[in-house]
Amino acid sequence: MSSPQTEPVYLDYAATAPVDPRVATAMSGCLTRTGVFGNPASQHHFGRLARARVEQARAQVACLIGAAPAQIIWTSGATESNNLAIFGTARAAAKAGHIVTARTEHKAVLDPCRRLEQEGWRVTYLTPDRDGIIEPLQVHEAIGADTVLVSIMHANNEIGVIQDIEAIARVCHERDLPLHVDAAQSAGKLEIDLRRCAVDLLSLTAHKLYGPKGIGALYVSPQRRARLRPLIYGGGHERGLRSGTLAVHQIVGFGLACELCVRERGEDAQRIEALRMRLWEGLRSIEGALLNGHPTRRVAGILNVSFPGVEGESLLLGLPELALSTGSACNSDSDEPSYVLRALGRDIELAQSSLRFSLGRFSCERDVEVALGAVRREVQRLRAVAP
Amino acid sequence: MSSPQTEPVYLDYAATAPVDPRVATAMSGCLTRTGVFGNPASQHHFGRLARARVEQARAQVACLIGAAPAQIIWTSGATESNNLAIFGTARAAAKAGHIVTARTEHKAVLDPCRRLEQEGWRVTYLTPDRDGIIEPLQVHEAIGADTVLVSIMHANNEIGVIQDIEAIARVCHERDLPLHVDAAQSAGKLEIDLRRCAVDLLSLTAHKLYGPKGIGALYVSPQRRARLRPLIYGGGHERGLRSGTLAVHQIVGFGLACELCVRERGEDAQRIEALRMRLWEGLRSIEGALLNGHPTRRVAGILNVSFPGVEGESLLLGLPELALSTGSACNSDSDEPSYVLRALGRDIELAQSSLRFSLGRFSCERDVEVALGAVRREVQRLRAVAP
Amino acid sequence: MSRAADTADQLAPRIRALFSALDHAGEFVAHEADGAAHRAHGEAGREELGTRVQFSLAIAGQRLVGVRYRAYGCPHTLATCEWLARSLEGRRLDSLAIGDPLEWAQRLDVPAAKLGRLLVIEDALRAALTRS
Amino acid sequence: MSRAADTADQLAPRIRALFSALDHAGEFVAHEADGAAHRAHGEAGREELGTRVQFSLAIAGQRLVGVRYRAYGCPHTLATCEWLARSLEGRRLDSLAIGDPLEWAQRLDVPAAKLGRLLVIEDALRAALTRS
Ligand SMILES: Cc1ncc(COP(=O)(O)O)c(C=O)c1O
Ligand SMILES: Cc1ncc(COP(=O)(O)O)c(C=O)c1O
Repeated sequence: MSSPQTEPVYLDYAATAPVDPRVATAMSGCLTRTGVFGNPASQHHFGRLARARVEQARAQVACLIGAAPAQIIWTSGATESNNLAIFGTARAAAKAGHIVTARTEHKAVLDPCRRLEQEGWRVTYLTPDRDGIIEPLQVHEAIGADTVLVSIMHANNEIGVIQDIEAIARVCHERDLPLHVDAAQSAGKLEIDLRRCAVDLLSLTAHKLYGPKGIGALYVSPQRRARLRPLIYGGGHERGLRSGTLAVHQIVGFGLACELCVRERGEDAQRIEALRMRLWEGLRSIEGALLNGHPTRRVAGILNVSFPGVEGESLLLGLPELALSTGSACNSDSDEPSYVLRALGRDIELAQSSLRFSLGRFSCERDVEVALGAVRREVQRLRAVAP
Repeated sequence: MSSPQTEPVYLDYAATAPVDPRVATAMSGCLTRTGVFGNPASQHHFGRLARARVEQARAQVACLIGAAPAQIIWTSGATESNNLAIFGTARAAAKAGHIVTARTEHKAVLDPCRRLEQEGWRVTYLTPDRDGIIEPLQVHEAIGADTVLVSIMHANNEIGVIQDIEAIARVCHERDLPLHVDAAQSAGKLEIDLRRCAVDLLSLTAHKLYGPKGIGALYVSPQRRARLRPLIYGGGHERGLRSGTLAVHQIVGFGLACELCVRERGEDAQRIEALRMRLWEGLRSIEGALLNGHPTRRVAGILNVSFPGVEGESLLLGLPELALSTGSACNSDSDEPSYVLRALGRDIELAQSSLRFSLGRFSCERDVEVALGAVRREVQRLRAVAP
Repeated sequence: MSRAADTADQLAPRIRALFSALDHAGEFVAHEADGAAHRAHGEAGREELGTRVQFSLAIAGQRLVGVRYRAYGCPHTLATCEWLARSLEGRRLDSLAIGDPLEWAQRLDVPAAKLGRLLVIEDALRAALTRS
Repeated sequence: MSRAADTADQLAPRIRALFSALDHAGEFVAHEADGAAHRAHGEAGREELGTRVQFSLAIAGQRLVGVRYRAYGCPHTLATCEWLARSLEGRRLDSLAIGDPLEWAQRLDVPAAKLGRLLVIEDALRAALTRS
């Protein structure tokens, strides 16, 4: 274990990404008196300028996913988007029904589902295969007469595995059921074209794609619009689906971040994928190292590896030169190891011995080399200490 | 009518205030790789730095209102705070009950109340006196056996009138009822000391006090915490009351904005009050000009005046050198004149002939002179046109 | 107050231009339309309902030699009154086609929500024409 | 993954320091504690439950001349093992008071949520002591 002389290497892009400097510049132009500071709801000069920026950003976000601008509803992030999609659909239903989702979803999907269970709803939590994949057939088989919504994420935040949303959308479409997709980890990284894919609700957040924290969006298909109950009322902004003053600088930052992704996604993904492969090549030489999640159906930036015989929290603490997350998440609230890895059938020990490395736009070769050196050293040290 | 050669004079601080440059600087230090960009939920170096900033800001916001940091829950703004306070209290109740509020509240209070009415709740909308004041006795008399919540705003956003929250809090306290206060327009402008005032829930928003749009807070008293149902689930941030990644730059900006208000509120208020008095002295010389709202129980920055015989939307359009709002809000959604002025007993014509001037930290003498000249000119022109 | 509506965005430049030059508002002043055989007035609407309009016509022979109006109302109302006054002045009564609010709205880009106001204008104008 | 918990914040400097120098981890190596009359081992816990601890004691006369441990567990677990080893080494068995997990937690600033893990350490240590 060594102390960091400089800042640790950032390997936690899946938790949050730094804002792209170009985005930060655009945002800072929408704050003070010398910038676009108006309330987009105001009818005067300053309001109009702000509104124009908001609508430009709406088009940028829409373009990223092949949607129309009018289908984008601003929210405070993917957590709110997921809540709006799930509660919004459920509360518009005449009575408690059934929801199909997966055990590997983010808490921002699972927790609303749990809340609905307390209100009398039935929820099916599908178990993925050992690689983290949910088969479309599983969705098909889980759908019942009272099913009201299917919610399956696009890319998983812990293991990076990509679900076949197009196929799942077809299954839902056949049964005339709305599909909600949490695309927080995939948007800006994978191609999403809603013109070719019958998704009804799709959650986005800016801070995973080099935009600011605290702003997101929910895509709502024209068919769903009238059948979604708002979470937040008061003034009727966003066609009545989400009231509250629009945060212009946030929206502008989100919009530009999306546009940059459209332009640079290809290059970014290639470079990041190469770094991730290099990292995995190095890590797999550590005895027992085990890749979590499907080997190829994954986003470029996320690598989740278990190191048997090494406890994750200690491993993390022994890597002060790296900033990353562990699946053990041994914390004061809960001693449970990652529920995602457990859902893949990993035993508790493997689940609690995992590290999530996540790379992004600003990652470089040196980051990978530092990570490899540090992990090798600390796994060895802790294994030497273990019984 | 003249065209603006330069930017219009901003007289719409009640709609939104420009961010203080000091706040903007602090915010921009929390965005890119060179700043505090981490996710406050992360356990590594970058997460800890972010968490420290969030907690510092929590203390700054708490300090503004005489609360303890642990009593501050971050939200996306006062709209969400109001929704969380009202739905959060209502949905935690065993069955539909009764809420006491006022006709002059913001839509972010009224719309949630209307929604609850659709769910079987009873809501009493108190009518203020001609000056916009709600008497504590009215609240007392409206409270019934099934009353669950009283929600009364501190300063009104259209007319600037201040309610006697301390007295209303005593009424609620006697009946052991929680009081929610929408303080969006008063925080940072009036003294609020929750140590001396039995308020249970209090809504704040940053963008009315020179902080950024899209961030706010709900103060929750220790007694209410356990009895509030969250609106947004997913990860259990903010002690389970509001999940979602915390927007560090937003929170830091909000915190600093509060601290600046604590330091500069006295000076600001005095200066702004003097400007408002000067403005009113000038406007009252226009024949028939009528002040809306109590003459003295008002925040420094808001002045609402009716100009009989002049239609508000036309008046606004004829004032391109000014950026302000009208109570007529004649728009495509609704042709109704201001419901707030109507609640004060103003007839429709007076209500639709009103202008809201709102001044703030960056307002100056010249702004007032420009406003006076423009309003005099345009009232005269439109009166000459009127039947 | 600041609602999500976009009135100002929707204001066509034409409406702005007319609104800023309400040249035909007011009464006929001394010697204006002096040769007119007679005058006719018509009015409609109420301030409390948001719109009130009066038209004064000066007629000579079968010709509208002068059109004046007074109006209380939104910018679209004022602009439409001005536009009508300009277009009708000088026209012959026997071949006069004033059109209708829908047509005006199309020509001037008045949003559908404001049609009710144009109906008030039509009422006032027709009342004046009936008496002319 | 990134939950709201603050483990890293709560980590006392003492814990960090101990964790980064687990000098007493491992076995007695050649000549270490050579004069010891006998050795005693104790263990407790299971990897699947997050914590497993083994203690090895070297006893000479009535004295603990050497303390070694092996541990799989969180940083608090490893640090507490190291701290115990350091404090017990050299002590006389007849006057030995090892304290209890609550006391250790207080001394080392271990959060309450981790008490369960310290119980595993106690079990392992007592098991070894019983056999010594
Ligand atoms: C898959 C997924 N969904 C939802 C969220 C929550 O989004 P936000 O941080 O915008 O609330 C995250 C990240 O935290 C995520 O990774
Ligand atoms: C009194 C009052 N309450 C609530 C709000 C809504 O706050 P926000 O803009 O933060 O959603 C406003 C301003 O818009 C307000 O003036």
